[in-house]
Amino acid sequence: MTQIPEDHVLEPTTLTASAGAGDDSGSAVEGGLLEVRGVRRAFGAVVALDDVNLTIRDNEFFALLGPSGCGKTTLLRAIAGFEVIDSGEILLGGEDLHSSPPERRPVNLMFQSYALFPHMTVAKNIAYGLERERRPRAEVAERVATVMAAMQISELAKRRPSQLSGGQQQRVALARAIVKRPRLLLLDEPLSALDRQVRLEMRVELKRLQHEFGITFVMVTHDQEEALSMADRVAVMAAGRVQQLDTPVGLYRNPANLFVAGFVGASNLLVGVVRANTFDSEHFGSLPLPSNPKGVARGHLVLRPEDVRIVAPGEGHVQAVVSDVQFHGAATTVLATSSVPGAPMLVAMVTGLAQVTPGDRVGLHWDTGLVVEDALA
Amino acid sequence: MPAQKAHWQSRSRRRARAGLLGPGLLLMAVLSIAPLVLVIAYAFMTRGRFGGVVPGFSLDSWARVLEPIYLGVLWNSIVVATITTLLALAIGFPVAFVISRLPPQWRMVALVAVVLPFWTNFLIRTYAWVVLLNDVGPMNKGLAELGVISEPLGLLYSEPAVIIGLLYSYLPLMILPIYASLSSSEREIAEAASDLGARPWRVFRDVYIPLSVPGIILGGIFVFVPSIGNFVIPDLMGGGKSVLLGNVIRDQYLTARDWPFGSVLILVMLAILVALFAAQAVASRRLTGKLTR
Amino acid sequence: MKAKRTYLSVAAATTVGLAVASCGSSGEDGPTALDPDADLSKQSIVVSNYESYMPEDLPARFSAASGAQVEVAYHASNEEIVAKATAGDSGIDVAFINGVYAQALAAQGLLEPIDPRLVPNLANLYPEANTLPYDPGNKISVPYAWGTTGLCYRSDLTGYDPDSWLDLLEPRPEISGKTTMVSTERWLLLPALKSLGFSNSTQDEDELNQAKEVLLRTKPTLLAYDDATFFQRLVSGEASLVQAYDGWCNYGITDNPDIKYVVPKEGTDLWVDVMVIMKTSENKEAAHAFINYVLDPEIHSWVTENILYKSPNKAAMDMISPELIEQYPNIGTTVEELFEQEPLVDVGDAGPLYTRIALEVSAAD
Amino acid sequence: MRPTPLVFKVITVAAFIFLYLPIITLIVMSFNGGRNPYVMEGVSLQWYRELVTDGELIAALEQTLIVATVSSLIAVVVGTALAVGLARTTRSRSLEIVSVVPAVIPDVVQGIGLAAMFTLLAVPLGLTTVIAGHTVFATAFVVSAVRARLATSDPSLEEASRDLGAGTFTTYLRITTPIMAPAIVAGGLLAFTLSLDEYVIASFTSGSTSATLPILVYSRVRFNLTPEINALGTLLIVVSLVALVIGARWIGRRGKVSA
Repeated sequence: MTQIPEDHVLEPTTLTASAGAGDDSGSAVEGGLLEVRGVRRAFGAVVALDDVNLTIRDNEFFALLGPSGCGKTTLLRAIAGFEVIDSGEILLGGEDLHSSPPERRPVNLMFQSYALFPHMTVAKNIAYGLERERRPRAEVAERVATVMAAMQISELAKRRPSQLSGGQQQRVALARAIVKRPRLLLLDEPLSALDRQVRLEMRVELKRLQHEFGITFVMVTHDQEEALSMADRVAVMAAGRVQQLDTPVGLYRNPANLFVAGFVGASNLLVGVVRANTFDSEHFGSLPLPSNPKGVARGHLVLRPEDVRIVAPGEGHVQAVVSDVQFHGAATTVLATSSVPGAPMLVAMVTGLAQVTPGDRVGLHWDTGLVVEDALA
Repeated sequence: MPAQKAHWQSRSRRRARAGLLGPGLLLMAVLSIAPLVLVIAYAFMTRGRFGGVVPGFSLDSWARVLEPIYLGVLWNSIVVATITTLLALAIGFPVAFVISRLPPQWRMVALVAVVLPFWTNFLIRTYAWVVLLNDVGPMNKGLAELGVISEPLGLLYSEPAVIIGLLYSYLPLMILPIYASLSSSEREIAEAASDLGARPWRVFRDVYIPLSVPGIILGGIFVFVPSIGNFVIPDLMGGGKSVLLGNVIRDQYLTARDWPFGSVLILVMLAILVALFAAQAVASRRLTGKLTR
Repeated sequence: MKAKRTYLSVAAATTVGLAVASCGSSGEDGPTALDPDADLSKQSIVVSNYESYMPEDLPARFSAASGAQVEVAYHASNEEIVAKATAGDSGIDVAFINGVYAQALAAQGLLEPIDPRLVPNLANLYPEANTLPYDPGNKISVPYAWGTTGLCYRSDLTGYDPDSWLDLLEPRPEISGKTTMVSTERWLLLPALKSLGFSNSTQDEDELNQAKEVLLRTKPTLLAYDDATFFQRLVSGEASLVQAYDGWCNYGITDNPDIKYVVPKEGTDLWVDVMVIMKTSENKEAAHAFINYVLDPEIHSWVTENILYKSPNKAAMDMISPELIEQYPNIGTTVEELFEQEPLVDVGDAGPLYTRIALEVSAAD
Repeated sequence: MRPTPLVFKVITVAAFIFLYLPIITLIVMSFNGGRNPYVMEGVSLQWYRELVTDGELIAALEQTLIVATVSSLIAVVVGTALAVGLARTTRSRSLEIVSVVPAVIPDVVQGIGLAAMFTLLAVPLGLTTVIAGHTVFATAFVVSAVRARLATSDPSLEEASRDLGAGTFTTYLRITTPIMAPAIVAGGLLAFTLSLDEYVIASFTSGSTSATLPILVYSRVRFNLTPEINALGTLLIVVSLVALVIGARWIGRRGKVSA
């Protein structure tokens, strides 16, 4: 198969027609490497992607975060070219990918299972993509050697995949994708198959490589900690839609709805109704209304544990009894139960040691909080 | 989305489908389906003057199937094939069971040992029995010398000889599927059953037999189908004294040259075959239902 | 006769019956124009025969003598040749087949008429060989071998010399289970019909049914039905008495001089195996040349010495050594003796009945 | 675990005796000094000598090897493509059934159907028609073997290949096929062996000069019994055994590597 130069592969598209249409996550023109516009995909009655819009910028580390079945993998596969979309557009560098098969997209995917070719050595696996581009043999060898050195897997060159550990396989899979110098590297649950220790190392490693190679990374994960710690920006998905697209801090501090608040970071979620300037909690009565930027009328009050302070009994917004104290070293989590029947347990996090023990009566106070609506986007 | 642009997948998948499936399906269509259709069509045509067929719808051949002589042959074939299948089961189940309990490295050796005779020439294998069972052959000679018998057993050239020949040829086809169903991971179920206090026979009845039913059914089909269609073994071991469906079909084509009637007999055989596969499908569905419930 | 069969017949004569009943004359299509001076070295033919029914190097010798290329094919039964010929171009040029079956093929226009100009050696045949009922005047076939069907036995095992079909059909207890019969239907029915005093080609349903009853009674006493290896069974001692074609009994005599052949007193058949040329043959000159070569006295006597079947070739039979006749007495059978037996003729519409009886006997318990 | 019932062990031992008794008989009788195939009369190698000088038999063996080689090669190529196509490009259940019908249909039906069709179309019977008949069932066996393997293989391997820039056919050639290699070889070997052994279809589709070894063996067994058949049988057993061992080793090795 002859390799067709890239500029012939991607057909130019009419940018003006779709620019800025219904996209609140960034401009299509500046810095938008990949644009997903109004993408919809249904499998029979199940809608996997429902009007998905997002822009991924050049050189960023982007994460698609959500529970299983939220459509994030379908979106990733649609970008890679393995999934047909029913409607909408996926543009890379302004060009529609729709009629390009996966082998002609300057996009590479690292599979969750790694999908290393069992009958080839590590070096052959890595060289495979370059050989398909009909690169000169010397160039292939040089680039494979370089990437193996960067990935610290040079000594594995002659081994076969079945002789590698999970972490080594992951590095090979990554090397195999990176060596192609794709404009976009897609990673499907890259760390899920690894042991905890290796996983923590690889988080750092992935970020380092992303900087070193200057490739845009798009990672799919169901692990919020992974997404928050690694990505520059995160799109939280649920029910086939992007619930919120923001930086990790933005997601954490300003969750768009109850789903995002619950999925990203730990939080106390109190159900209730917004009055003139109070929040009428179902279990704890009238509480001060801290912030309600979206003007929600009925929903949940989100309180991050680190915003909740322990005060003397009788003081603060809510009265409770300490049920458990968990020491983490740098911080301590205090769980407190109120006497109201059916009320949720409240969690406070204090730095250093907590001065309370289980059974103590305490008051809980907070200055910041956010009211979010329950409905999904 | 611009409607005129076809997604790459539809194009490329169509091409791949044509390239991959095309030659194979063409082969099957021309050399498997077409002959079958032709045979079916012949069953409704008229016998040619000098054999073969001439166009023209006729059901004459169908009436002939009901004549006692052909019903007799059909019945005899079913009896012979059924006895063969039951004997294969009676021998095959214990063998499969014993093999499934061997240490893993011996299991492979035992399986190869089961298959090996199967990989030798079918005719020579059958002929070996003719040598062995012959009235003046080594078995009768040996038994006579040992004083076990005074007269040759006269086993060859009889229906039992045909059954021995069929059993010999198809026994591995019973052992392998039963072994496969017994050796799957459900073995722990049996251990659980004994652990729960089931006595050996109950473990057998409640666990091993139900577990191996898919293998037994499959093995049964593997033995029954070729047995009923076989004509070589009745030829070589039946001494011309036993006639099975396969013989009559072959002769309709090769010697009597009554193709329509031969085709009718083929359809009768295929009907038995389809009924067996349908029964197998129903049985295995019911069984998996039972196991998962 | 070599009525080699792959299995006992179900309906062998059906085709023949229809063919012969419908069409008395042959060669309506007329002979192809043949060139007596054709260059045989440019021709090649396929000859189909039963296995070991001609000397192995006969084809090579013919090639050396004529320049034509010969390839040999084997068939196991008359029916096989009929089937191949009716199916279309079989690729066969010359076939060896029983006279009655040759007549059936001719009736379908599948045979090339024999051009006597190209087979001058026809003159070597016995005059009687020109009068055989399946092809009077040898218009579509050329006789190759002839003989009778009778009893072949191990005199040392039977302890007596049988002389009747009843010795086979109702065997004495000491040889019960040690006899075989031929299963090809015409020859399966032959002993029963003759023992009852009927014609070997009867079309009478009642007579045939009587014969069937005899055969059903005989079946439990048989070791097997065997069209091909009966003489080996005699040699090994597996069988003591078998129904056999005379020439094949001679094969047994070769291995064991205690083996003898007898024509039962109730009478038997006269059969003839012939050579025919297929209409589809593309090298008919070479085909004729082959047949003519076989009829050469030296060659045909060599054939008889090799296959131990009598040939209808007077010149050839005159050359047979007396020692051979002493060893194989039935080779010495005179033409007059042969013609005392009833030549097989086609049974016409009774063909399917023969077929059915053969199946009923073989399928009986 | 409960012990295996004694009666089962007895039956198993008896079954193996049943399986090997005729084969041992055959091997012993092949060294027969006499010409009677049933009765041992001294020991000699004369039948092996006859065997190697038997031109007819060698010709039949040649025909058989041609048929088996050509039909199993076609079957491997066509069958592998068909299996991959069935697994990856369609969900049609009926196409799947069509592809394995020749493996389950009685051989007499297959043989007669082909003979009837060749007659109808006036195709001359010969080596080509035998090859055609064998290719069909051989393909069906290759399809089933490869299908079974495909069912347990990771489809993302092929996606990875495309993702790295290989087209559909490059992917099938460089990734799918090597991964399927053990199954393809197993299917091909099975097809080859079955073809070597196949009598019924060959007998219906062979022309007058294209006798394969099984056809010749059948006619010898029926018409010309000599211990030469025993010698031939012994040689075939030895060859099968050697092929089996080599094949099993190779598959075992490949299987381990690509597991």
